Amino acid sequence: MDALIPLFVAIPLISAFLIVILGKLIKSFHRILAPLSLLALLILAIYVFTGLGNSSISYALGGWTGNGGKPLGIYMVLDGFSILMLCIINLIGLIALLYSLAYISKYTAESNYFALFCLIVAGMNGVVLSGDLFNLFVFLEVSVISSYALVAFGVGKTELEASFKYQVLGGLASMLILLAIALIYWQSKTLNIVDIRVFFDAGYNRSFYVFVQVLLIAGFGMKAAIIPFHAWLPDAHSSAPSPISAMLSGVLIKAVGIYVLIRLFFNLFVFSYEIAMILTSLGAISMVVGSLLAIIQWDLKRLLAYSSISQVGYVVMAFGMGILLLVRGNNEAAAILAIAGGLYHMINHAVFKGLLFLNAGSIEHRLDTRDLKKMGGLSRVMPVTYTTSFMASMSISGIPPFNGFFSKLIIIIAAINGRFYLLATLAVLVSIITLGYFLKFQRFAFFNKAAGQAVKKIKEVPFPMSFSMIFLAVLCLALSLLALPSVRETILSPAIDVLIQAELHSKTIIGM
Amino acid sequence: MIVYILCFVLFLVGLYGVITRRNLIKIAISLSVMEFSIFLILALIGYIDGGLAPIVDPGTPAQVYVDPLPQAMVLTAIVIGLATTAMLMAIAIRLYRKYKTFDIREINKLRG
Amino acid sequence: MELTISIILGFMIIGAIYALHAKDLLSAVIAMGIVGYGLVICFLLLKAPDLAIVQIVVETITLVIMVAVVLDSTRQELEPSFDRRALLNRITGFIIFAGLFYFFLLAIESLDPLGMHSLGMADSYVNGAVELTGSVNLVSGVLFDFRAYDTLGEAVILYTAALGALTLLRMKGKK
Amino acid sequence: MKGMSIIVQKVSQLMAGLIFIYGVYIILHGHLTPGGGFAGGAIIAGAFILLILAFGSSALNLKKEIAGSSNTESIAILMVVVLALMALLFGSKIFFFNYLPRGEPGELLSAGVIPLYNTFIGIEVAGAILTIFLALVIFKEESLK
Repeated sequence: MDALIPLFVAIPLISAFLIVILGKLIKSFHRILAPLSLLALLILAIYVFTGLGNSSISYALGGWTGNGGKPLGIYMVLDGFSILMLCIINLIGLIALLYSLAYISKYTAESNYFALFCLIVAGMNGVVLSGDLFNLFVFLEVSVISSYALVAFGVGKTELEASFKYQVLGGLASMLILLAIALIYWQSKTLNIVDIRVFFDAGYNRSFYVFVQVLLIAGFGMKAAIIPFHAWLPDAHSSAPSPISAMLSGVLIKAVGIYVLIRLFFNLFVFSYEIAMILTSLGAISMVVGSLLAIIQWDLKRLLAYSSISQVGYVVMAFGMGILLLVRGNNEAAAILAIAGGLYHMINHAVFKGLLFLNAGSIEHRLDTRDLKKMGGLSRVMPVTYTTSFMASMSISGIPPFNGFFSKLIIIIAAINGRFYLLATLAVLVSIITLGYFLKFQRFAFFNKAAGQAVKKIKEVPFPMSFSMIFLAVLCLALSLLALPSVRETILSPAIDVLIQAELHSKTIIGM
Repeated sequence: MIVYILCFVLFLVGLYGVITRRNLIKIAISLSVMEFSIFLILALIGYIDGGLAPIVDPGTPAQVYVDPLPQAMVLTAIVIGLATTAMLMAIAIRLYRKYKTFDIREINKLRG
Repeated sequence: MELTISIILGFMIIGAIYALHAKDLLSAVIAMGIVGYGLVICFLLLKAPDLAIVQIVVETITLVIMVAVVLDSTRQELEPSFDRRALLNRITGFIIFAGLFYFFLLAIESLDPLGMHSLGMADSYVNGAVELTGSVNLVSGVLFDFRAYDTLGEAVILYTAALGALTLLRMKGKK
Repeated sequence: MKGMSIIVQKVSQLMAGLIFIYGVYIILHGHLTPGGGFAGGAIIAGAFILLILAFGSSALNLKKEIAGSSNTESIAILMVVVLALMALLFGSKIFFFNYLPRGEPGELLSAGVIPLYNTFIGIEVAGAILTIFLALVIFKEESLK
């Protein structure tokens, strides 16, 4: 199984290069190769997932295994948490790619689109698998640079402006991250994440430690669009082509933002109370402000983009609460519950936000507008879009029996158990606001007859698009099963163990 | 330590430019300046007093060399910087063709 | 050593400040070139010839691209404006800078001063590395053998940028 | 794009040849002397950029050139991945394993796969930089029409 790990990066890279070389010669070559490679990646991810269980694998690239417990080369690390991310990335990637097959036909330079899509997936897989701080940065750049190009794929006015803003803030974030990596290397003389953890366990200078952590929170917070750093997200996510919005909102901000934040603050740094407080409050602020900003939007995709900020806030808040409870050390059960809730909500958000952006894309594909005021009466003519978007809206607003309900419930229960009554109340309130703006979306897009003159001519979207929407909608229901304790044990527990027992995790990895 | 502090001053100059400038080209320049300061910090970290450049002469006995790892990191980062600048320039020239200005706030307004 | 680099850095800072305030975009770009070429001299002083070569070439190409863009559009810098938003930006900027600067000073207090670096992970990249990789140039050994995976990522980044530039600069986006 | 005067053309033709050879030298000696694939590739790209600036080129020719450079860089970087994957398939079954004999340090043919990686990375970097430059030039030409 070890030898399969590099394939997660190699397969999408090779297909991207082949698409560029052969895409011009063979017609619709890219339409076959790109979905096939994503499918292969998904099958690979699921196969590895079933075989991995509670163990973790570290893979020394180039065979440089190191001596005396000191790593030498770059390590790829595959554990319960990263395999979970791999499954989500490649699943949402495959669905968004299938959707693109029909959606992208109105743009030019299709083969470049598919090549960049493969590169973005390769970058994210590389980030998730990396066990080396600098290598993580390199693959993060691969995925974000391809996302810059994909956001501006339509080369219209808004797209270019959004992409420029995204690039400037993304570049700023990269610089902060690079500075933090340089400082960490200066202090610890190593780049391997586990090795740095061993170094910090032995003792650290406090002011240095806090400075580096703040730099990293700012840097990766910008990539994850937590509230004070969110300025680029509404523009970039709303003007990208819809399948790309689904990728960006669904997985990119999680893979390069939240995943890395969690990985660093659980497995690289020793827990500290202040940082946990910062994370929790940033999460809570994003949760509240994001939802308040979403409710005043009339542009459908901007509404969804702000809602992403709000939902990401839930995830960050849950993990922050988890660290807080672990630092206090008196209520580990609640901490585990909070972390489980955060993970669960992250998976759910990838699914339903991906689905909602695909819905928005379908509406845009047929109506050529994103303005809610210009829509109306679509429930008759676009039944598949209507049904799936209804399911997704109910799911994101936390209505049973959809998956969003259970993940929010777990977070709220964890908050109450951990005596964060204020946060629990806020979470409930934000959930109600979320329901409010999604009802607004439903009403104006699908029922309001005001603008419904030309509606009768509109047809449902073609098969690849409707298929991917239906698939994700079914997944919304199926993921509710994760609420059952036995299912949760098998799927989420390995990830939670990796995060909580960092020392044990380090030992298994460093047993190299 | 004075060099490191000056490096950080250079970093802050770049950050100041990114925050306050409105011209797309100037923003790109500021990002480059930030990059340069981090390259220099990394190269300074790797320097060892009395160390030689990391090219070994196979005949001679072992000597002290400066740390090659930060140099490899800087090399990677330089190429990343080139990629970022190229993308920024591509977008800047396109934006200029559409809006006839490099003013980011003007563009924001015109976008409507 | 430290003094020489400090002086060059001083010039680089002046160049950077001039680049940000120049009225002519072309001179701003050239001033950025000064900063970049100053960096080359620092690399040479710091015993990093590989970096110096790469930086001098990359800086030249960056300058060519930037000059091409500036000559193709306009050399005129925008009229400075002192409205409320610019002022607010500046004030927040300075507060953040003061904070960052202070905490940076605190943070680097405990770290190794210039030239006192010790090898950790890099120890194996230097001692006995020639036998392991066969490369006399240690930086090449790190780049293409010990950390060849990083180099792949780096090449992919440049490739992505080229593909991205091709995508962004096509004439028509939609059919 | 218009070319420059005949004197500039002749001089740059001469210079470009020398620069190109220097770039190849830098790439091939990457494991012996300072420099390597990145520096050498950028130098080679510089030689081509010099020629394009001096001689000028019609839009049609530019289109052909950009297709060529884009294909070259794709094939070169594909070769890098294939070299790395060959290590996974043969020998010790490890991604990026240096599977060729190391040879005598200091010789031109030594250090296993490092010179090969250097060569392909060099071609890739040259192609990528040239592609970016040509894309900008073509955009300028076409938007002026």
